[in-house]
Amino acid sequence: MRKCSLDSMNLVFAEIAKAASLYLPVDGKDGKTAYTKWEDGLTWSNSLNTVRGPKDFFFPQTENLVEFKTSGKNIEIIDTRSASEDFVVFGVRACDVKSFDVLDRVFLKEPTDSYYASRREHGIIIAAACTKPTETCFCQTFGIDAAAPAGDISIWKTETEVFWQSNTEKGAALLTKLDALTEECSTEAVDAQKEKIAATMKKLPLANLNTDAFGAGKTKEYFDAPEWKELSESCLGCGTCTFVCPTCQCYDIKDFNTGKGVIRFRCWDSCMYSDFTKMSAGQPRLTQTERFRQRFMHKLVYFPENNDGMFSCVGCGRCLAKCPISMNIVKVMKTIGGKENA
Amino acid sequence: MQVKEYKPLIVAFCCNWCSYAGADLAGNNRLSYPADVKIIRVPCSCRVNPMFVLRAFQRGADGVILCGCHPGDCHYTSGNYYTRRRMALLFSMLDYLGIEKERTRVEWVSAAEGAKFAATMNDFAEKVAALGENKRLEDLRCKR
Amino acid sequence: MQKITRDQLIEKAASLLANGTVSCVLGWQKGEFDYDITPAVFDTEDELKANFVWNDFCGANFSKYLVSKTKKCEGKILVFLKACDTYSFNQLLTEHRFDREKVYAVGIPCEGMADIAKVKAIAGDGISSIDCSGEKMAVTTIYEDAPVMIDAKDVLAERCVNCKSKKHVAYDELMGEDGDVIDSARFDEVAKIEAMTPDERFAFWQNELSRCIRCNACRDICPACTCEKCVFDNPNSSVENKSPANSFEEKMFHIIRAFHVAGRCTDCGECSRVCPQHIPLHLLNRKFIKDIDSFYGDYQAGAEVGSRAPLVNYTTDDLEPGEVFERGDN
Amino acid sequence: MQRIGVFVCWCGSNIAGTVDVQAVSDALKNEPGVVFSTNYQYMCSQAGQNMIKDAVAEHKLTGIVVCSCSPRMHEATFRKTAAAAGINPYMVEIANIREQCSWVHKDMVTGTEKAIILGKAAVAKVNLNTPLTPGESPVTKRALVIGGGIAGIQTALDIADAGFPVDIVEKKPTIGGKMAQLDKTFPTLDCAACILTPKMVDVAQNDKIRIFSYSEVTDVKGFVGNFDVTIKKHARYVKEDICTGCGACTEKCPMKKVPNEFNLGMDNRSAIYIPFAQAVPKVATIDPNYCNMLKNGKCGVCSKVCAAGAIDYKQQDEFIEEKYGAIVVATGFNPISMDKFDEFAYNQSKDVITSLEFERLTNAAGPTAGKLLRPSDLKHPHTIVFVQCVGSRCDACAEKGKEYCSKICCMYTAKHAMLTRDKYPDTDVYVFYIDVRTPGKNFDEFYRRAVEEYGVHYIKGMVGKVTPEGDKLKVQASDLLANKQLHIDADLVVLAAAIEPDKSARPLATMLTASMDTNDFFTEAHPKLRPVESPTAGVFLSGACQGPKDIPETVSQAGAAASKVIGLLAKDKLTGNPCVASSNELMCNGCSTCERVCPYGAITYENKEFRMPDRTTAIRRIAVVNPAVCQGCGCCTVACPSGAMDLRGFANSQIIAEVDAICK
Repeated sequence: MRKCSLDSMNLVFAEIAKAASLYLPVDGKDGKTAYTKWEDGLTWSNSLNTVRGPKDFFFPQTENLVEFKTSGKNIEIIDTRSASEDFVVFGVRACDVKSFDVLDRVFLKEPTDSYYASRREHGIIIAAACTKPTETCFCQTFGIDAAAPAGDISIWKTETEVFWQSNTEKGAALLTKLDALTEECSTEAVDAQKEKIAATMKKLPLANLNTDAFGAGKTKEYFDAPEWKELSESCLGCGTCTFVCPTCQCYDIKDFNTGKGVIRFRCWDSCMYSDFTKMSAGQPRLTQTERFRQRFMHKLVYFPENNDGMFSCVGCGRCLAKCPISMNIVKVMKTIGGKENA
Repeated sequence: MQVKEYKPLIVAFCCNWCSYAGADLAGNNRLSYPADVKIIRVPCSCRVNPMFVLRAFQRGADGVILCGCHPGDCHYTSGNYYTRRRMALLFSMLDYLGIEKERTRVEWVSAAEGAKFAATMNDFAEKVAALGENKRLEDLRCKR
Repeated sequence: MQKITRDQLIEKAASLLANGTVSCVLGWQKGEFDYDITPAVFDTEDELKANFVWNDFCGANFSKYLVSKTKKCEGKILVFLKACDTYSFNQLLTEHRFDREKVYAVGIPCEGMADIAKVKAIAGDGISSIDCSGEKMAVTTIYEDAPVMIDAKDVLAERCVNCKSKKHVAYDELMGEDGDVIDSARFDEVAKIEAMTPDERFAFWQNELSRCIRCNACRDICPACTCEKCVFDNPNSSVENKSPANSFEEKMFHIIRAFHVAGRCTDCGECSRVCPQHIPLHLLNRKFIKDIDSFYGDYQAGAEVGSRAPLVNYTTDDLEPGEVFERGDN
Repeated sequence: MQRIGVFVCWCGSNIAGTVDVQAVSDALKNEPGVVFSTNYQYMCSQAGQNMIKDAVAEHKLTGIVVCSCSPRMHEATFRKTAAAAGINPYMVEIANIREQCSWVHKDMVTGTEKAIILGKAAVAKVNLNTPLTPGESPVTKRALVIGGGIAGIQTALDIADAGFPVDIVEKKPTIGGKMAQLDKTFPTLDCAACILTPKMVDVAQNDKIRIFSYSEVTDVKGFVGNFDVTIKKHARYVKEDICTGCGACTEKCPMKKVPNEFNLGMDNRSAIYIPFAQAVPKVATIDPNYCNMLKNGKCGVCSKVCAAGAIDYKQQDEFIEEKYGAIVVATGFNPISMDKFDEFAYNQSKDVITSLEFERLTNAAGPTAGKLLRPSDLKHPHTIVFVQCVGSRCDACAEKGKEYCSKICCMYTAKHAMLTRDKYPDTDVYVFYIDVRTPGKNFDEFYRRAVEEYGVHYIKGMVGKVTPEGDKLKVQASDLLANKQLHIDADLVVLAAAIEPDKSARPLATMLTASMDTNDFFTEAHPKLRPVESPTAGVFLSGACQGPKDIPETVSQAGAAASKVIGLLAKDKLTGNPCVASSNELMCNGCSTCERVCPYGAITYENKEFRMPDRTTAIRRIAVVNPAVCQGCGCCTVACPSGAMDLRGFANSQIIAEVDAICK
């Protein structure tokens, strides 16, 4: 384990940014935190997390896939993929780090999504342990330790210092580059912080939420539950939950006619939208209740069924904070899974 | 770098009854205006949806002008009165978003005002040319 | 603290259910915390007693729900309307979006709603409870032993700071006393932006709108956006898109969204409340309202049912589109 | 996918002089949908048109783009060519490369470049064109004229003369209107009755014309060619078809103290009455407000004296429903009330009268049998003051009077002044005016005669106050030219009251969805080019309901309206413009926004049952456009927030395709 002083972070950032683009949580003018490309003077936010997850770096909201150019009556197909640049995402919380496991399951499975794979290859994740989780946090429900985040490098921040530990080869290589700015140290301070965070986690209002009622094989039990109707009663059908979710991975592929050719691109889609997976025969889920059920059944039942029990929720709490009508996965788990679940 | 002479692209929506006829009259009288002005015929200026205006900018227009009958002379009695309100609000909003106000215009041109049509287009094209390329409402995907 | 209590509302709802006036109640349902409140339909007094809530976080405007709920519900629906909600209610009636006969509207007084982000800015993260029943709001967190006492005035939502009216313009029954239309300072922010240079304005909006993730929350919560099919969802409209592919798409969406509700927007402020990216969308809608007021005379959408909105009206001597720039430009 | 043929016209050297037509036809060959592209010297010539027809056959074209002169010039020509070649005429688009290209651009390169772009835009549009068929609707060959004054009478006679049946609806018991109350007419001074009453008789005797007197229109449905109108015929308690108009009942009626509206209340009539001797229909009417029999069942004299047995105290209002192809509004005018003009003491002295009352006073059939006697003491007035513009041309006092000029007052005041001086040369006649406006044939000469030959004192200035004092009326006025105050002791003061549309016009306009201006005058479809048509198709305007008018103008407008009606009724079927709006019911919100901007009342709403996504059904309100009424302006399409409303021939997608093509 290595450490550096909090004051020296600007130098550390400068060092990292020499070789790769560096993105870190920065407080904006509106007081909200967002990943921002580092430039001299930008400082690491003290807030718990960013409004949007780090998913965008690997799976951006829109991404051009291929272009078609027409000249006369000929069509030329242009591969628009370019070699990804190396980049570092700094300050990712444990929940968000876990979200990449979920995304990897989808995009790196055969057939591999080359767009995503290329970015994963070129991206380094520096994960930061949480010090002050909030009431919407429920990562522990999914077995995530907020105090011991995964990622290529894990870091812990104290009042004055930052502790570094590499977890992967990529991480080790990067940490080596920072040798001049860091020094070797014991794990004592980090251990103490881990303990303190563990105690805090127990105090969180959602500390007792568990997934016992969910997972593979529960489709029949819950699919026709009458509670779906009342839960979805006031759902607006907007895409907020989907678009702030670090694990949602659905996209739509569309063509944009530029007048000179066509750009084929993909963009995030939301299962809450009435035209989600709409085909010539129409949309398979006709009502908002069905769409709402799909979203939560997917996260809590279907995904674990196909992915060795892994849930596609990491408990980051973004949807709890952002849903316009405050309906969310926690309320669903408690209602569908029974109150004893709480 | 080679400096190419900048030619603005201007889309002019003209109502069938007055302004389109005014443009024809400008032609009859051989009153010239820049070829950068391309006219789209609509039945009435009130047929022009704000979406068409934005669409033109997206696709690369540098200026958009609407021409209709003079207020009170609308072939459909009231169409241009609605145009006037809609466009007043739209243009004000574009200005509010920091988009150059000289890029949009509404002008009333009657079928007899061929000279006014040509003069209007000359003036508008000149003003738009002075602003340069439309950057603030451009869609890079549609750039030449 | 709200002047009217949860118990009074439950009592009212229960009596209307009991005497058969209404068959269900549209109300606020309590959540996991004291601020995450969900609109819900209550069918019985027991349900109300168990889950109905009324506090400083009941901002949700129910008017839009009436469009779908009145089509489904057999009998009348009881809806509680804050003064600002009544304007949306009327606007929807003007547009024939629901059957007035199927609604029993109870106007309730509102002392302004709190913005949880402002509460958190003062009390910090890890809120375990919020008690709004006292003079001051008591916010307890997992990090502090003693609750943080907050003056409700300090955490009022933006739309409530600039509350335009405490007067209920529609109801079957009014609980408490009615207020007045307020001469608010709601256009001050718009005027500030207008006073900027075009470059500053462009930079301001570019920065704000670039955060848009096109989740459609602003549109889907908007009580004026009740189209059966939104142009932005309609592949045949030529403007359909699911994502803000670039800065043009961002602007296009927000200009058209605001334009489509111009003259119909009651300035309820729900769009800004729900934006996950904190884009001040109300400043676009208010620009239209401010312009309409100054170009065509004061007009408040929803103030009366059946009024002719400014964009479906005209006078022969309206100002010319070119003249709108003459104001304020020096 | 369309199969489009492009035809580039040289127009001799008109186009080919500044546009490389070969380059244009070559460039357009590769546009999507284009299967054939050529150019020719004169596309509009017979040879050019044949070329198009041949190409359609050879290349199985489904769409045509002609790059030529303005569509205003030859769109119709090429549409006919297309139709002759077996293609729907609305599959033709014109790229205007002459008026809007070759004639305004001097340089071959720019001209050609622009012509290609305009051609591309036309191709892009045709790709989205759909065949359109104009809707047809039958025409009910009967006209309705609302109002039986000189305007309505003349319109009805002219229409009937062309062989079409006409119904006149008049709310009074007789037709004739205001003109029947006039004494003489300017500038010829022939007697109004002598020229009007023969026309009234013509109406009565014309077997094509039906008169619904004492009736009103209560409901109008339908549209041009197909109006369904409900007429309410008020009970007059006299069987119209039996009454001979002998007048015995009016003589014997014991209730004789009813103010006579025909003489503006200056004398009385009986409760059962015939408004005037030449009334048409000449039948009696019982005034239910005064008839003792109807009020308390005690009398019945008229019934006893009626030899024909026409009296029917039990008569009820009758509702008649009739179909019409065209409706003419001829609701006329009234002088405004003088109640707000206290300064002229109208309500204080009987000797302050309006000009219309003056007409009755000088009329041989009037209350004084034509002798000019003042109402208060029936003495001959020696000093008469005429005040013009009472309530006309007011701007400061908008809530009191009217902003417009009532147009007829200058002339009738000159007439009154002249006639007075002619008959009673011992009378001093003063006329106070703001301006004297006499633009009409022989009008100014007439006015000058009044001044020069008859010695009428015309004084530029307004009367400030009229004060009754003893048997005199003290008139305070200013003489603006002499710049002094005048005090005149008058015996009679005559006010030229402004005229306003009849009060029945506003509710009628609502029924007809015809538009009105702020003064409640009907608005014409175009102030210059369609002055006798309302913007609502099939509704026409005649007389003073459209604006103040004198008799010659009214008669000529009445004839004009009739000719428009005849033109309409002469058609067996109406062929609509197929480029009309239509609403996609699946997307329509039923919000009424489109209806509010439609100038023609072409949009109505209906409740329709829909299958909802969740497989339930729900009733939704949706807009329906009547293609026979819609004129295709497209205003509704922009007002519609959901885009449910679109315009055929100028669809959103088509215009956007043009924009895209131009900008690419």
